[in-house]
Amino acid sequence: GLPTKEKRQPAEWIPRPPFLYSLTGHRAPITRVIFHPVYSVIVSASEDATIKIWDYDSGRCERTLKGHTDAVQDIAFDPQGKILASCSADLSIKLWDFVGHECIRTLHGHEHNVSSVAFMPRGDMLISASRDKTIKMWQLDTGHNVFTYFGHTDWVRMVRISDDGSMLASCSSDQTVRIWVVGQKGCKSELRDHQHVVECVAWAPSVSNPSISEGAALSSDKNGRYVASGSRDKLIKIWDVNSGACVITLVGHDNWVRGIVFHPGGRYLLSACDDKTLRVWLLKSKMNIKTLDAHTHFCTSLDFHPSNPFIATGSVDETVKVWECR
Amino acid sequence: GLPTKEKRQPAEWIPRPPFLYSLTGHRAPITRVIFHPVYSVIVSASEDATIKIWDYDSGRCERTLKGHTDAVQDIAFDPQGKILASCSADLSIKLWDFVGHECIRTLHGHEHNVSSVAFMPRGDMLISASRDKTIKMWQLDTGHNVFTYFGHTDWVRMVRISDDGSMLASCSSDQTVRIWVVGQKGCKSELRDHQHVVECVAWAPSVSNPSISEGAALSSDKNGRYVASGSRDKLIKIWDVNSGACVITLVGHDNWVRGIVFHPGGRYLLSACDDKTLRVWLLKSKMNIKTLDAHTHFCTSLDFHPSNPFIATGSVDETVKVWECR
Amino acid sequence: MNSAAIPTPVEDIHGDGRWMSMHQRFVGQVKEKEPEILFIGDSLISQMALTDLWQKMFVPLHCLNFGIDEDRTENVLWRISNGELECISPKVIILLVGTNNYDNSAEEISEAILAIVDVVQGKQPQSQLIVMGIPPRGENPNRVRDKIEKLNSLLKLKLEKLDQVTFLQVDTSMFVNSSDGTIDPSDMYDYLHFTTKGYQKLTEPLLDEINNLLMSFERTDSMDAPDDL
Amino acid sequence: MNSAAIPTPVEDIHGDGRWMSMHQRFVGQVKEKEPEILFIGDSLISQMALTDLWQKMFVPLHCLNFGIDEDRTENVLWRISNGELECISPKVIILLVGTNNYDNSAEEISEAILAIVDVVQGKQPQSQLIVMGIPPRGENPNRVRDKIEKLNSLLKLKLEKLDQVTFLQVDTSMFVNSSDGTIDPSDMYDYLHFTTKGYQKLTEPLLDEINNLLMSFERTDSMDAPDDL
Repeated sequence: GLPTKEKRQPAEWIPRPPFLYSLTGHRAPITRVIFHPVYSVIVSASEDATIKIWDYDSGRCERTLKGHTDAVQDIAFDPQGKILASCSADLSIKLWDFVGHECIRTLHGHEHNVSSVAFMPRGDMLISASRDKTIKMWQLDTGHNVFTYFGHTDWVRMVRISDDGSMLASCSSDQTVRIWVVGQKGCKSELRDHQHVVECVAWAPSVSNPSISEGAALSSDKNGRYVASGSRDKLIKIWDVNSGACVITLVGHDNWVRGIVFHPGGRYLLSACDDKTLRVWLLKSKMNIKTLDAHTHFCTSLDFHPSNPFIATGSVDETVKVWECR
Repeated sequence: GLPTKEKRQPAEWIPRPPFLYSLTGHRAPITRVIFHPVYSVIVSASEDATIKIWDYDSGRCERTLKGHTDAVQDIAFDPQGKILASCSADLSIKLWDFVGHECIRTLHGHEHNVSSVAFMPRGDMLISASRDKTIKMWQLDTGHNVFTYFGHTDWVRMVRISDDGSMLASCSSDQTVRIWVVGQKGCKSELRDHQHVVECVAWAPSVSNPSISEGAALSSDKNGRYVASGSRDKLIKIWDVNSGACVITLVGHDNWVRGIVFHPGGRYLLSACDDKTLRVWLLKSKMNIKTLDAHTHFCTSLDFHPSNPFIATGSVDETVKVWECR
Repeated sequence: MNSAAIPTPVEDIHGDGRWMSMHQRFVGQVKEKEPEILFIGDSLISQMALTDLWQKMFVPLHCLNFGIDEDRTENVLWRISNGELECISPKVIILLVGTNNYDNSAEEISEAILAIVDVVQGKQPQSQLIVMGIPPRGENPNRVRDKIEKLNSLLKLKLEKLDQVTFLQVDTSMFVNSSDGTIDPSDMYDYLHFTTKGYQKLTEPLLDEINNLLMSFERTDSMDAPDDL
Repeated sequence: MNSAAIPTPVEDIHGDGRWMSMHQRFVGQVKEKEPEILFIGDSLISQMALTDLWQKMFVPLHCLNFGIDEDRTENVLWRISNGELECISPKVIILLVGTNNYDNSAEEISEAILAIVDVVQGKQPQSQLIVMGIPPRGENPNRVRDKIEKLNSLLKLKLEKLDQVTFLQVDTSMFVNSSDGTIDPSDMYDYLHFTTKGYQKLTEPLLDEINNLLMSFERTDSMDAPDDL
């Protein structure tokens, strides 16, 4: 007869309970979790002002990076995974040599909490976003703030760079998502539809385009560029970057949406939320097809492994959890 | 093929979760629950000083008997179920007409909390036990205390009458179980083996004798008389009334044993305990064959329906639960 | 001079600085956190945060709890005038204070609460304020209950004229036995502070009111032009 | 004259009689209940009964909790001398009091606690007494902590000579950060009273000690001739 489980393709692999690991050690809420681009390593940032490096094969904390003097808000790897950038409520951005685990540079310039940090694909520039309402671009070899993007009228919560490094997407407490052309003053588009603070943004990989077009009931566009956003209004929206329109709204979360990530296979979007769940959304149908009770408190962050079927989630419950997709 | 459940005989029917009813209304711990000898009615006594009558077909409280001014400790029906006796920490014993629900007589005489009350099989006498260390016999038509049994050296918790009305079994905070011949001064036997207050006693029906003999590895005795006791030492003991020896000890409860009752089929004994469970013991093997998580707090009392397969339990959680045996 | 209405910090009679530590912790929190709901008051507020009910019903709403045991109206007035209402922008603020002002009259306490309301509205003009009526106390009827009833009547009168303020009366029949006037320790374990069961009764109407007010924010958000708020 | 050691009821400054209501409730309870374990002291004892941990770990042991918020040594001394130790016959009695005696010296408080131990042993000669060390308080190192340390040292010294008394030292390193000497609000929400997490840490060694003492009762029961006890 038929086997009880169909053979699923990797593009269909979604996280399923129970979790593989629960990594404990942080002494305050986790703000961000990310996978290393190469090694089986997870890095977490926390309100306890530290950054922890976890080997998720063993479930052990390998190292704790100390140096920030207030909550660490975001962390990012350069494309080779040699440098880790972190930004903090202490107003600074730190660069860490990931081999020696030393802080190699501290960048100052923002006038308030720095919430988000990301590397340009060429690895020579860093972008940061802050409660001071600006987005700054930094040259890594000199440490100079070479450009500042003005436009948001309130705290910029997150900034993310498109895969080709030509555009930025940012989101803010001013309830907008903005698209910027790198190096150009003034934002290219102001995407306004959320009713509350927008917490997170993510660029859709091109492999997601067919699903997004279908979900949006639009004809498929090879040159389509889409960005997703998650908000305290409990909604996730997907925007057409070229037209500026909101083409899909995902409804189902019960509290502030804190993190979103596109599935590398292109069919799904995954989200982390203050309703303590990790949810999987099928883009072509806009349906929430799976809900995992991921944590015992607000779920603040999630990340997808670049090549292996693992997801990491971080929470106010002070744990990082690793989930297997199958 | 074979049906999944063997056809069990009534003698094998034991209580199984979930409960049929949870009867709520008392505003303090339940001290005792009993079935009416004839009607499908349960009566409960409580520390809230009231007695409630429940129709367990409907799950409704039919009536509340008020009159006692302190916790009601025990209740008993006369053999026809026309009169209900209750005893209380207010030092009195009350007799209630079960048809009109009126208190027809109040008996005074004990000098402390009256813990237990039982009718003689002929229905003309009542026996009571008290914290004043005595057991009293009362003539119902006059209300006179016609006999007092002295011997226990501490609070007498419970007194129960043998089926033929010839003997009493009592248990006490003095850690003994005592057997008395009705009308004779001084106890016939002092059964001493428990290491703590003995909370409850029950006479074994003769139908239990074969199982008890087997469990005790004794030759079967047609004239055997056995009594069971439950204690704060977490044990249930079965005693040979003739020899005074403890022949079976049932081990497994995790807290004070508050109530015991023999299964009418003869094979089992059931117990209620402060470990919140209702347990079923197979007498011939002395094994605890079933444990029900009956309540959310101490389980203080249980009773078996005289002819139908139902059990009632009462608890400090202020509920009475009805369980079906199958 | 109404001492209940003069902002006054708590004197550190023990010498361990706990009250000031808590005040400073709260001042630090308003710089970092983004609560939608703020609770402020005495131990009736602070002890609410120790219950499962708080975890289940209030934490998901993104709350901050600025209750301090034994605070009197003048202490709360001092705290909110010295940093505890800066930076944040909550939608709903809940106030419960007054039971510890044993040596002020009902009139004085009501004036002090009005003074608190005034400061709150000055610093947080966007928020909806819920002033909770003082619950009854003591096992049996007593003169403090009488004073509390009088205080609650005064509050009802004075607050109903104000915009963006709701006076949430405590339904005393929930706690005071109608036949003998007693309060049951199963609701208030020391005839003042609530058990979990007591808090369930107290917070049910509170949660309804909070949800009402939050919904009115959502309606306003949808109706406003984007640049309003 | 050591005021800490003179039995004194609490003055009813509010006028709602709560302290006396609680004392009378306890006096009523000893007439009806049969606890194996009795807790007596201040709010560090009374608030323990509000936790899930109490329900799970202590209730099954058949406990009574005679803690009253703000009680000083002289108040506990009064209560146990006026009915709260009659009728019952617990196996273990746990005492935690002293932190509220802010205006008595460490020496005076230790004398008062010895006086309490004396009354308890007189009225409850069969029971094992656990005297808990006073926990630290205040966010940062302060003079009260120094006094508490001194008090605990005195108690250790004075109590070790006594039979049937165990002095249960608080391991301050459980609560005081070794690098900066701070107490974390996740253990003590107001730098004095415990959260559930703080109580878990505090009560773990206490439960071990209670279980040890209860087992020694069981061994004694088995060894004694039936008429002893």
